[in-house]
Order: sequence, then C-alpha cells, then structure tokens
Amino acid sequence: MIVQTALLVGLVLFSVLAILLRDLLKSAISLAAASLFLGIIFFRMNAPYAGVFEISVVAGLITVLFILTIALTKAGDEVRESRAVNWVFPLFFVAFIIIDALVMKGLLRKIPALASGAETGTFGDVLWKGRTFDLVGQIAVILAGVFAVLALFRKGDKHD
Amino acid sequence: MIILFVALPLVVAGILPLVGKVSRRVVPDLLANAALLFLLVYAAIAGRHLIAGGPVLQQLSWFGEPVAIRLALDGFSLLMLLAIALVGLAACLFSIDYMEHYGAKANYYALFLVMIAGMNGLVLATDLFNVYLFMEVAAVASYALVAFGLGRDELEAAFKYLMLSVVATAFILISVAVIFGMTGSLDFAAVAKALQELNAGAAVGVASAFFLMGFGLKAALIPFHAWLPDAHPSAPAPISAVLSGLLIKVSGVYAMTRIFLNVFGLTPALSTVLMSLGALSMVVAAFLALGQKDMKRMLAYSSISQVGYVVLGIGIGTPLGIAGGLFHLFNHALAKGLLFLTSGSVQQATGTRNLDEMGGLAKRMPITAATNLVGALSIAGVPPLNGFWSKLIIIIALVQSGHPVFAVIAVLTSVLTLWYYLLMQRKAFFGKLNEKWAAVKEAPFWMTAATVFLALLCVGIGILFSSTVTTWIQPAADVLADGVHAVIGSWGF
Amino acid sequence: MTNTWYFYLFFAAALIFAGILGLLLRRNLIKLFIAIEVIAKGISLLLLGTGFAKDNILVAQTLVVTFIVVEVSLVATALALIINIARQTKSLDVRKLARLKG
Amino acid sequence: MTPKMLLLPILLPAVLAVVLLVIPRTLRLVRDALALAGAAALLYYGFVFFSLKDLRFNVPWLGMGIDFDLRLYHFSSFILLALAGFLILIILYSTVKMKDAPRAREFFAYVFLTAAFANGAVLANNFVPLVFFWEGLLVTLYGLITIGGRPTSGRTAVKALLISGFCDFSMILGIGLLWTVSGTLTMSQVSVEPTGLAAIAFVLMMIGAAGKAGAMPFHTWIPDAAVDAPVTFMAFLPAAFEKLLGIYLLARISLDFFKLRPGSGLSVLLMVLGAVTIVLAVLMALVQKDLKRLLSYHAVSQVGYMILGIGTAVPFGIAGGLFHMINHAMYKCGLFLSAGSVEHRTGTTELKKLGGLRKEMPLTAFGFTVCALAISGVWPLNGFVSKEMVFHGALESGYTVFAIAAWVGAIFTFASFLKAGHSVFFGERTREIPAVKESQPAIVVPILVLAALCILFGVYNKLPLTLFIQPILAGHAEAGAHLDFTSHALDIFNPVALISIGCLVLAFLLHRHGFLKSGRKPYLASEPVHNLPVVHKLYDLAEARVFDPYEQGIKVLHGLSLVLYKAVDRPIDFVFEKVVTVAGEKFTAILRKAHNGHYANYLAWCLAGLIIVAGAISLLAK
Amino acid sequence: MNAETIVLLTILVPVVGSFATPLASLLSRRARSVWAILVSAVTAVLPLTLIPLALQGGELVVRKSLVLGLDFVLIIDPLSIFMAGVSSFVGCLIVVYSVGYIHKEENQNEYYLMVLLFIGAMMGLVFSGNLIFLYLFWEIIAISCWRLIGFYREPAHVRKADKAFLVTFFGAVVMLLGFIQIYGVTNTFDITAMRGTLVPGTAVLLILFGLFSKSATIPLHTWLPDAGVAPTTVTALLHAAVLVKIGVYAFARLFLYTFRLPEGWQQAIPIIVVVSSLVAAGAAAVENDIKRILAYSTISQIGYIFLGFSVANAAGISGSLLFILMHGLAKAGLFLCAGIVIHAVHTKDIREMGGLVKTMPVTAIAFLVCSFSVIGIPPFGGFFSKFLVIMGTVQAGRPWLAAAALFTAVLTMYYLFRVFSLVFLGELKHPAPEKTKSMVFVVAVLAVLSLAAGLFVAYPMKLVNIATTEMSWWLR
Repeated sequence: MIVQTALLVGLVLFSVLAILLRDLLKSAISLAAASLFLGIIFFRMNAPYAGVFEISVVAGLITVLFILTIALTKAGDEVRESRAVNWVFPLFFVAFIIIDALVMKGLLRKIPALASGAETGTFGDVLWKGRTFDLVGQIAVILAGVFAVLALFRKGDKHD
Repeated sequence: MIILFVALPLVVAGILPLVGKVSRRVVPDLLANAALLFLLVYAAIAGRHLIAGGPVLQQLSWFGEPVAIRLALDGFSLLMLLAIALVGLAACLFSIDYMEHYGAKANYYALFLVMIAGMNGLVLATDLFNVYLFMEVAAVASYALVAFGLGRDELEAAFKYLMLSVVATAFILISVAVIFGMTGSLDFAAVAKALQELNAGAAVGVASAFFLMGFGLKAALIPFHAWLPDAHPSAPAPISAVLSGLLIKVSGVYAMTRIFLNVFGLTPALSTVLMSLGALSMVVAAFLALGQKDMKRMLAYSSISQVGYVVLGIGIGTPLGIAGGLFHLFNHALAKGLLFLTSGSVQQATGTRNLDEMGGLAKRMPITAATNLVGALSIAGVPPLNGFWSKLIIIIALVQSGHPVFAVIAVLTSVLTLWYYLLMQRKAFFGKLNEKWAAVKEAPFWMTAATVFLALLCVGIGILFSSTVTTWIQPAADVLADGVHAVIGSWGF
Repeated sequence: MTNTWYFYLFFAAALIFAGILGLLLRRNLIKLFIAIEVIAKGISLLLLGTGFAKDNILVAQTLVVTFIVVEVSLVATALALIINIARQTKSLDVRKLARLKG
Repeated sequence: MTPKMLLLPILLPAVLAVVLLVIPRTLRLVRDALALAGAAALLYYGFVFFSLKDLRFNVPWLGMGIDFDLRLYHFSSFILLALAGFLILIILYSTVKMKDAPRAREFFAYVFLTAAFANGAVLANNFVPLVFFWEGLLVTLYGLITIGGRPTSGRTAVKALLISGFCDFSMILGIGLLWTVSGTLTMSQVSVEPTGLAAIAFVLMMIGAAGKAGAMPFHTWIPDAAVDAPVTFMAFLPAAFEKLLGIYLLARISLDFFKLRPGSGLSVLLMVLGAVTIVLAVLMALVQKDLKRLLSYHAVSQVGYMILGIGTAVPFGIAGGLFHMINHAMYKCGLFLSAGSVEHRTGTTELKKLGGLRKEMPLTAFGFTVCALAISGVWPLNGFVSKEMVFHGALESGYTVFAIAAWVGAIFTFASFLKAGHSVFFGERTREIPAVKESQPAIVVPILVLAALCILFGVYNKLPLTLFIQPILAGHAEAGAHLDFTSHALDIFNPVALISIGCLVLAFLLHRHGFLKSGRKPYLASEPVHNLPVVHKLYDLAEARVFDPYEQGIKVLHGLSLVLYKAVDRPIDFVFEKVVTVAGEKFTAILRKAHNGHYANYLAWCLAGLIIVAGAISLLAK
Repeated sequence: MNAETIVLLTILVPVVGSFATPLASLLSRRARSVWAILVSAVTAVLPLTLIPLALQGGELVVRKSLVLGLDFVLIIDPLSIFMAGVSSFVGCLIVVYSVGYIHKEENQNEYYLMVLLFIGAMMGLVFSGNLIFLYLFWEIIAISCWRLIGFYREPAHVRKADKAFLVTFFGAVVMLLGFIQIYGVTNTFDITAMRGTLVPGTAVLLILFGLFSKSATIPLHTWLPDAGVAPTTVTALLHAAVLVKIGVYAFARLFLYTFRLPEGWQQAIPIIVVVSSLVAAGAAAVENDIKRILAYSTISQIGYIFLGFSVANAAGISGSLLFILMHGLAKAGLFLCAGIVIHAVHTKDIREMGGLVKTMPVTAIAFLVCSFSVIGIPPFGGFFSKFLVIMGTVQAGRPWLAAAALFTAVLTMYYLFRVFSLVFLGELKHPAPEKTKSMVFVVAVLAVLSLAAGLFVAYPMKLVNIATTEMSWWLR
C-alpha cells in the first residue's frame, strides 16, 4: 500500500508541477512523467491493458503532440503570466487537500453501495462482448478527430 | 435495424473524403442528403410501427454470435430521432448552396454526418457511459464545425466552447463514476433498480448536481450558457441551425431528462431546481436577446431562453408538463433551425449580420422574410403556429400543478420574446428598403427550399397540432411519465 | 470494498481540483490545455480506482481505454485549434480571445 | 278617421321636405306652390284633428315597453293647430323673403322637417318617440342657422346645438329616472309624486323643456342667432315653434307627469326661474341697438311669464301661462316678420339708421304697432289678458315678489317697444335709407293676419280660453272650483289691472324722459337706464358675453379636456413608450456588460452554478 | 345548406380566400381587387342567410373534439350571427373603399391578404365556443393588424405597429392566463358547458386585461390613436367597425353569456369604462390630428358599449348590441370621409384644412350625418343605442354614471363639431375635388345606412332583442 500511496503522491506532485512551471517544454515533460506514474499505478491495480494504453498513448502520443504544438507556436509574443499564480495556486491547492481529506474520511464513507458479483472472462470478451457499442463510439470519435484536424488545417480558400 | 441510425451516417462520413477527391461538389451533396433523407423516412415510417409494439430492444449479432449492442428505441428516442432527421435534412439541403464559398465541402459533410451519428447514438444509448461517449463524438465534430470558417471569431468561439465543454464532460464522468461505484453497473434499467434499493439520498443528490452542471452546460441553461452566444453565431448558418436546433437539445435536454426521469427519478427538490433554472434562463436570456445588434447572436440568446421553457416544462414532472416540454422542444428545433437558416440567407445576400445595417429586405427577399416571420411568430408563441400550442400546454401544466408564479413568468417572457422578434422583423425585413441592398436578390434555390420546408412544417404542425401530439408527443411523454411514477413513488424525498 | 475507493477518490479529487485551478489562473492556451490533461488523468484514475475498489476491474479498464481514445481525438482537435489561433492572433494569451462580447 | 291618420302630420311634411330638397332651383314657382299647398293641407288637418278630440295610434316598436305610441287629445290638438297655423304664415312669408337666398331649397326642407318633428313630438304618447322627435329638431336647428350665410353662422349654429343638446340630454336622464320611478314609458299613465328621485327627474325634464323654450341660462344662442340666422328662422323657431313645444312639455310635466303642489319647492323654483328670466332678459333688450336682437331678448323675457304662470301651480296661473304662450307666439312672430319686412326693404335693422318709415311702409308699421302694444300688455289686446291672468296667478300663489318682478318686466317691455317703434316708424326720416316702397303682399299679409289675431284673442278672449285652455285644466282644478277665466278678463277696474296700467304710464314717462334727454333721438331713449353707475358696468360685461353660460361652459369643457389629456392620457402613453422600453434597455445593458468574453469569467460562472445547484438540491432534499 | 356548413364557409372562405389573393394578383391587379371584393362580399352575405335561424332564437352547437380538452366548438346563436353580420358587412364596404384608396401604393397583395385574413379570423372568433380557439383567432387578428398598421413601412409607422401588436399581445396573453385559471376551476374550455358558473375575481381581472387591450379601454388604449399611421381603410376597419368590437363582443360572450361576474366587479367595471370614455373624449377634444381624434372618439364610444354590457339588464345589453351596429356604420363613415379629405389635402392636421364643404359637398354631408349618429341625435341610428345604454344604466340604479355618460356625450358633440367646423366650414385653404367615385359612393352609402338604421330601427332591434334574451337567460 505504501508504494501505491507514494506513486499517487508522485503523480499529484508532477501534475501540479506541470501546471505551475513557467516554461512550456518543462511542463510538457512533467506531464509525461505524471502519466508514467499513472501507468505504473494501473499496472499495480492489475489493470494491464489500461496501463499500457496510458503509458503508450497518453505519455507518448499526447506529449509528442504537445511538444509539436509548442514548437509550431513559438513565433507568437511571450505571454506574461501573472506572478500571483505561484503563491495563489499552492495556497488554494493545500486548502483543498485538507478539505478533501476530511470529506473523504467523514462524509463519503457512508455512501451505500451494492456488493457486485465477481467478474468472469478476459478483458477481450468484456470489451468485445460486453461493451461493443463503445467500440462503435470509439470509431466515431476517431473519425471526428481526424476530420476535425483535416478541416482545421485545410489549405486553400479559407473563408473569413 | 435501429443501429442504422448510427452506422449509416458513420459509413457515409467515412467514404465522403475519398469521394470528395473525385467530384468536389455534386456527389458529396447527393450522398449526404440521401443519407439524411433515408434516416428521416426510416424514422418517420419504420420507427412508428416499431413503436406500435412497445419499446424496441435491439440485440445485435455480428457475424452470427450475439454482440452486446443494446439499443432502446422508445417514444422519446423516436421523437428525438425524427427531430434530428428533419432539421438535419433541412440544414444539409441549405448547405448545398451556402457552403459553396466555404470550400472543402466533402470534409464539411463528413463532420456534419459524424455529428448526426453522435446525436443518434446518444439518443439510442441505454448505458450511462455510452451517453458520455456519443455526446463527446458530437461535441468534437461540433468544435470543428464551429471553427470551420477559420476566421478569428470562429476560432475564438470554438476554443472557448471546447474548453468549457471539456470541463462539463469531466463533471459528467465524475458523476458516472460515482454511480458506477455505487451500483456496480451502468445500464439505465439496472442502475434505476439498484438506486431504488440503495436509497442513498445525499449521494444521488450530489451526483445529480454534477449531472445538472454537465448537461446544463450542454443545454446552455443560464449560469452555464456563456459559450453559446459566441459559438452559434460564428458557426456557418446550417451548423448553427443544427447546433441550436438539435445539439443543445439532444446532448443537453434529452440526456438530462432521460437520466433524471428514467434513472434517478424526479424528486421534488430536483424538480424545483430544474424549474427555477428554466425560469431563470427564460427571463435573463430574453432580456439579453433584447439588446443584441447581431441577428444570429439574438437568435442564440433566444435559444437559451426557449430551452429554459423546455426545462421548465419538463421540470414540472406532471405528464402534461412533460408533454408540453417535449412538444416545445420539437417545435423550437424546427423554428429555430428555420430562423438560423434565414439568417444565413440574409448574411449571404447582404454580407452582414448587423441588424442596424439591414432594412426592408422583405422587398428583395420575400420568401426569406416570410419564412423568418413564420419562425419568429412560432417561437414567440403566437397562434396558429406550433410554438403557441406547446407554450399553452406548458402554461396549463404550470397552473394545474400549482405554480402560478412560474406561469406568470412564462407568460411575460413570451411577451418579451415577441418584443425582440418584432425588433428583428422591424430592423431586418419589415421597414423601408435600405438603398444599400437595392441590388440584393432572393437566396438561391436550395436555401429557400430548405427554409420553406421548415416553415411549412411549422404551419402544418400548428394547424394539425392535435394529431402531432397524439402520434409523436404523447408516447414520448408516457415513457417519461411512467418513469416518474415508478421511481418517485419509492424515493419519497 | 472498504475505504480503498475513498483513497483513490481523494487523489482523483485532488488532481481534478488542481486542473480546474490551473484553468482559472493560467493565461497561456497550452498551459490551459495541460490543466485539462491533468483533469483527464484525475478522471481516468477515478474510473479505474472505482473499478478496482468494486473489483469489476475489467469493465473499468474498458471505460478507461475508451476514455483515453476520446481524449486523444480531443487533444488533436484542441491543439489544431490552438495552432490556428496562434497563427491568426500571433499570441497565445487567452485574454486576447475576448472579442465576442455582449 | 282611422288611427293611422295620426301618422299624416308627421309623414306629409317629411315627404314634402324631401321633395322640396330635390326640386331643381329653376322650378322656384312650383316649389313655392307645393310648399303652400302642403302647409294648407296641414292647416286643414289641424282643424280636422281639433274637432276629433280623441284618437290613439299604438304599434310595438323596440320592445321593453318602448312602442310607437301617438295620442291625440285636446291639448295636443290645440298645439298641432297652432303649429300648422304658424307654418303656413312662415311659408307664405318665405316664398318672397327667401326668394333669392342661396340655400332656399334647404331652408324649405328644414322648415317642413321641423314641422314634421314638432308634430311628432306633440303627438307622442311614449317617452321614446317624444325624445326621438324632440331631439330630431336639433338637426334642423343646426341646418337652419347655418343657412344665415354669415361668417359667424357656423359658430352660432354649434352654440345652439350644444346648448339644446345639453338640455335634451338632461331631459333623457330625467326620463330615465322617471322610467325607473314610474315603471312605464307611456306618458298618459305616468303620474308621480315629485319627491326624492322623482324631484330630480322633474328638475331634469324641466331643464329640457326650459332649454327648448329658451328660458334663462339656456337662452344665449337666441340673440346671436337673431343676427346670424335668417329672420324667417327667428320668426319660425325661437318665436313660435320652440315656445309652443317647450311650454307644452313644461305644462305636461307639471300637470300630468308630476303632481306639482302650489307653494312646493319645485313650483317656487319654476317661479324664480320665470321671474329671473323676465327681468334680466328685458333689461338686456332695453339697451339693444339692433331691432332683431331687441326682439330676440323679448322673446326670452316673455318665456319668463309663461314659466312663472305655470310655476304658480294655481289653475288660474297655469291657464295664464298657457294663454300667454299662444299669444306670445302670435305677436312675437308678427314683430319678427315686420322686422323682416323692414330689413327686406331697407336692408338693415339698425335702429340708428332707420326712422320715420310709417309713411312709406304703412301696413308694416300698423302690424308692428298692434303687435308691440299686444306684447306690452296694452288693454284690449291678448297680451293684456294673459299677463293679467299671470299676475293674478302670481298673487294668488302668495309670493308677491314674483308679481312685482312681472310688473317691472312689463314696464321695461313697454319702454323698449316705445323706443323701437318710435325710432323705426315714428321718428324723422333719416337720410341713410333711400326711398322705400311697402313690401310685397306675401310679406305684409302674414303680419296683418297675426295683428288681427292678437286683436281677436284680446277682445273676444272667451273663444281661445274656452276652446283651447279650459279643457287642458279640466282635470286639474279642484272639483268645486268654477273654471271660468273669462269672467273678468278685460275688466280693468280691479287693483291688478290698475297697477299694470300704472306700469305702462311709468314706461311712457321713462321713454319720454330718455327721448328728450338724448336730444330727440328715439334710438337713444334707453340711455338714461343704460348709463346708471353699476348697471353700466353689468351691461358691458353682458355684451362681452361674460355671463354667457355657453362661453364659460366651453372654456370649462376645453380646460377639462386639456387636463384629462395631459394628466391621464399622456402619462399612460409615456409609461408605455418610455418607461417600459428604457427599463428593458437598462436591464439588458447590465446583463450584456457581464458577458465580457473572458474564458475564466465564464468558467467561474459554471463552477459557481454547480456549487449553488448542489447546495440547493441537498438543502431541498432535507 | 344547413347552418353548420354556412358557418364553416363563413370562416373558411375569407381565410382561404386571403391566401389566394397573391395568386389572383398574378393574373392582373384588376383580378385581385375583384377577387378581394368577391370574397368579402360572400363573407358578408353568408351570415345574412343565417338571420332567419337567429330569429327563431335558440342556439346550435357544433363540436369536434381534439386533444387535451382543446376541442373545436362553434356556437351559432343570435349574438354571434348578429356580430358576424355587422362586422363582415362593414368589412366588405371597407374592402370596396380600399380598392380606390390604395391603388397607387406598393405591396397591395399583403394588404388584401391581411384584410381578408382579418375578416376571416373575426368570423372565426365570433362563432368559436372554445376559449382557446377564441384566443387563437384573437391573435391571428393581432398579427394581421400589425402588418396592416405597418403598411407604409416608414420606420415610425412600423414602430407604432409593433407597439400595437405588443400591447394587444400582452393583454391577450394575460387573458389566456385567466382562461387557464378558469380551466383549473372548471377543467373545460368549452363555453357552452360553463354557463352560469361564478368566476374567481383574479381570473376576471386577468381576462379584463385582454378585453381592455383589444378594445382599447383606458389603461391599455394608447396604441389605438398611434395606429392612426395606418392607411385610412385600415384605421376604419380597425378603429371603427371591427377590431375594437372584438373586445366588447368577448366581454358579452364571457361575462354575460357564460360566467357570472363577482359582485365587486359588477360595481367596478361600469365606473372604469365611464372614466375611460370621459378621458378619451377629453383627449379627442384636444388633439389636432383628424385620425387621432376619431380614434379617441372610438375609445370613448367603446366605453358606452362596455357600460351597456356591464350593467347587464335588458335595456343595457340591447343598447350595446345596437351600439355595435350603429357605431360600426357611423364611425366607419367618419373615417372614410377623413380618408377622402386626407387623400385630397395630404395633411392630417385639421387646423390646416377649411371650407371643404364647397368642394366636397357629399363628403361633408356624410361626415355631418355620421357625426350626428355617433353623438346619438335622432333620427340617426346612434340615438337609439346611446338612449338605451343610458336607460339601462339608470335602471341599474347608477344615475350618476348615466349623468357622466351624458356629459361625455356633450363632450362628443363638442369635439365632433369642432372637427366639422374646422375641416368643412370656414374659408377654403386648399381647394381639392372629391376623389374617386367609389370612395365617395361608399361614404354616401354609410351615411344613408346610418339614417336608415335610425328610421327603420325596428328590424335590427328584433334580432337584438332575441340575442339579449338568449344571451342572458340566467341573469334574471
């Protein structure tokens, strides 16, 4: 359990770092690190497929996309971030952590829940048999994303 | 075969870009409109008799062995499918001429059909997570479509729309996760049964608050509405017609109603919150619309206000209220779609959306002016058009269920609505012809055909309101009403 | 089933709140989107945590996988938008994106 | 004589009016002939009906107790006959006088239409036809005055219309109250004690009658009309018809509809009204410079006698009032016709310009003198008889102050007629007027006929009294009282007659004093009275129409309308135009400013919304 | 043809006919005018064929049930036949007049379409026996009014048209709320089923909003004078003959035929309406625009009709019904005369006119005759109606109200003759001949009708008496 909590704390730290860092590249990398931690957490929760996906897709692909965007938008003038963020953000964050802890310990413990039966079958047939409609949805989302990118980057007659 | 509603648009969307390479305009137009026409016919005729035998649970099989795509087609979903098909077809017809100068028509149609597929999927989903998934499909497609013009305003609007929607979907997922945690399953019926046994009042309250925020933003109720007045005007006219007419209703009102009435059960607390949100949206959005100079922005605020009516209607919880709400949802979809299409024709003819620059266009563009008038009067609730009957039923439901204050607010808001629509008529169509537009011609064929199609629908439903209510609206309301009785009985609070 | 769920709920809530706080305070478009990504991490953690706590982990995995797929297409669209905005407005400051008023 | 014949006096003149209106201008002779024939026919039927005594024509009309009910009985047949008589005289006179008037055809049409309505009003036995015909006269009144053709004719016509309209509307209110009190609209069945609501009804209907007759506060249009309207109109309506109708209704009110008690409050009110009318009108008449205005004021003052007579509620007094009504109609019509004949020949009725016309116009002069003597109440003539009866009635009713007022009136009447007669006919010949001949016979004959009638009704007064007046009062005198008015009619050796004669002598002295004082100029004979210190001021004010209730009324009406418009209508419009729109815009501006386009701002709204909704649901769920 | 088909035809002919006018105009302008006159003439004749049925008294209810208690009900009784006859007849006259009046203007198609739609909706409203359908036709009339007032498309005119539409829509929607409140109590919208029920006070207040807004009584009246910007035929149609009569007809249909007014309202309404007619008469005496004067005059005369109905006794009701006929004829005449004058002199300010009697004799006489009828002077028709209303008020024990009403009548006489003398008498400022024979002919017809209605009042009175007894049988 200690390792799990350590990983979780690492995850939260890197995420907060990703937001707080001034330099874009550094924050992208810390974001990748965070998703790495998350992947490991998934593995420890014996959710291998989710872990693989998390690491390869989120840590990999999305970070690459981020870096690509940072590169492409270098030309623009420097965005003056307000100085206040550095102390406002942690202050609120810590305050929320305390409230969050108390709430989790006190109130939410009492959420009634049904005991669910043991799961049968492998991940494959759960995904394929149980939630086939999700796959249709996924295909649709991918199509949507592709067409969106195509539309946004189309050359030629742009209509203002 | 109700999977067709989702599969067909996806498949056509898939092959469209390839086709787009071959012939830039004719085939994409043809294909897109044919698909939507088929959906309309299928929904109108096949759907009707499907329903005759009670809600249809479609168990699909993929190459022989059963596959777990459980789609439920009941009165409510069928009503939504019909609305989507109708307004979608009209917008598609409209975009044949309108999208000429946008270019990349095939890409546009692809995105359009994906959005339609997303909406159809959401309507047919019986699983909380699927609702999220297909909403996201439609949302992604709509971000791209809002930004389709690639202008400064379009991009800004699309970005803000995206960033706000993402937060909304995050909250929806939190709530789905909590429900999943409590009941262990995601299917509507199973969750409903499980929640009845658990009677975890507080937790469901918080979950419904999160859902309300998420779907409220999608439906653009007042505190969550800020993205809509920017997104809808900057989208190309047929898209803003579909956005205002369908998207905010399907991913906002439909999802909210389905979950609150069929899954959670409409508790008195939830009903009051829904009604107050609806009433707030009605009044504030109506006042905002009053002060607008931009025609499409006024229409956007009007959509917020009319969605407020629908939510108020459904929030009452009585069968009559729900019927009124749904009927108004359907009428508003048609009428608002029509209004956005006419604004598109005006924008294409005069090149401006600013009402002050327009003047007396009725002289040059009689059909557009007439159809705009029909749409405006229908939404303002002036008889004999369709908007009047739905508002009437809502007000009757309000008075009967003992909410006189809401009834008065609803009545006064419809006066306000008429005021700003008259403002629009006076500035754009009804006054003296502005000499700048002396050379303006009537909108091209397909655009006027689309607007006339919707206008005839509005007038037709207005006159044949009783048969429309009995064939389309009553079954949808019964589905929800049973939901309320079944659930509310047990929860009590 | 006991309190492992609340344990993951705690961390997920922390991540989500951090993301929202980032959205409210940061001005750079890309920073904003990084905050969105943090929220996404929080949600996938929440989903999987719930599944793990309620030991129907397989279903939770499918949900997370689908969620990630959706997240990818969202990122693609959003970044395309950001690039276009950067090209048009020559700046990534969200305060400049305030022309549509009233 | 079938009851249907009763429709004849109404329909015949109405149809004739339409025909006369349509006849082209060129066929003047045919028109005159037709008019005369029509008037003659009416006169003949007047006599026929008079001999008939009782006839009733009743046919349902509007339901709810309103039916077209005509009834002929001795009072209405007498008035019908009188009306027909005057009509034929006026028509005869007008054939020449109005020969070259621009709207002559309209004039004849209106005259016959007035005759139709007047006959209808007299015959009516249900209040609704009564009001129908009574108010119909307004239309012809307006039409006739506008025929005068002078620039101010329109204004005077409207003035006459408004005053008469006001009186008629109060009469309608009175009839309404009477209907609620008595429960029926048939005039012959109505007989109510004038107390409480009925008293108000009495007063309102009295206003209607007095207004038509031209008594004080409602008289101011008559002097203006004298100048603006054609003289034939003055002789026809204000002199004859209106007096007959007005006093007929007043008599029926005090005799039939309400049981007026002598000495009761209402009768005193009537007597006061009468007395005031007599005195003030005659004072005004005295100082007039124009013959027609002088005669018009006298017409108003003489009505005072009739009202005073009826007001005494003593049979003798009422008989005097009624008899005075017919007498006055005759000599006033004669006077106006003679003034018209003078105007016809000389072109003016200015006393200053006229003088010594008795040689060139002997017959007009003779007619004028007889009628002037009659109106002043000189002994053998009809004026003397009816005035004596009024004096007796006033004395008998116990209020001597009214009798004194009557006498004062008599003094000044005679003084002003001496002035008029002297300056028009008997003074020296002035140079302004060229030599004139006597008017055509068609003009002179009516004057002489009227003069003859005055003499006849005076000398042989038994005929009119027994034939006309006696039957009217038959039902009302106490059983025992012997209704013989004729006994001492012409007897001058009683105190009342002596006082009257004294007044006349006093008047003669006053005239002689004025005449000599002003250096033998007859038209300035009234200056001594005119220049009395306080009186002079009042006269100027009166001339400036200060006391004219109509002028003040119009100012009040206009002021009230302005107040209503500015204080009620415009503010309501202001609310709709400004308040609502500005409020709308203000509220919208605030809301629009809130949407400043910043993403963080919108996100904050959403989160705040979430918190509020969550709080609301958990609170409400408790 | 039985009564039911006649009534359905009376409603459908104008409505369908109106939408067909643009088609007729494709043939030629002449064809369109002929078509419009034909349709309005047929609509005018049809109710007349029902009069024998009306004279037998009794009522015929036609019912076709639809969803949710909103079933389509037609009541064919003397009241509705009388109203239909009066308004369609005057409407037809106005259509004939407008052929001459607007032959030079543009967008005439819309004009004829809206006028015929107006008449059709009016027929529908008069016969409808269901509150919601009454409201439906009420609003269709509001739409056509809006388009007609804004006919000249000037920015100021359209603003006035919007104001008129908004005020009437506001009143009507509040009235709808009242109907729904009653629906809550009796849970039916069908008038014939609700006869004699006592109505809650608030519902009465709400419904009065609608009635007062449509018939332009005091608080909601300012749109009527402003609507003077419309072409004269429209103001004649609106102000004089038909539109304002709807509010009064609805009052009769609702509060005499169907509901029983609570005691407080029976006392209050007569006072309000008399005040309204007094204020309007005051305003008319001060205005200088001839159309605004006549508009205020209409508001004032409508006060009388309301007075007659609200005192609710035989004399009052029959007086009001007669008033609707007489005022319709006379006021339409006044407006159309004003139209001829404005058409010739091109100004609406009466101070700039003068002496027109010399060049426009027929119009002057028609104006005079119609004024006499409006003031209520015999032998013209207006006398009987005003007389009966006054008698009704006095009999209902309100002599003070009757006195006020009569004072208003004097004020009416004052301002109508002020207009007559300023416009027609005095010296001639700009000589202008009487334009288009058809317009003068219509005006003459109206004047003669006012006179004939006065002389032969017994005939309309028969129908009115039957309608009164039929309508208020449970009042006694």
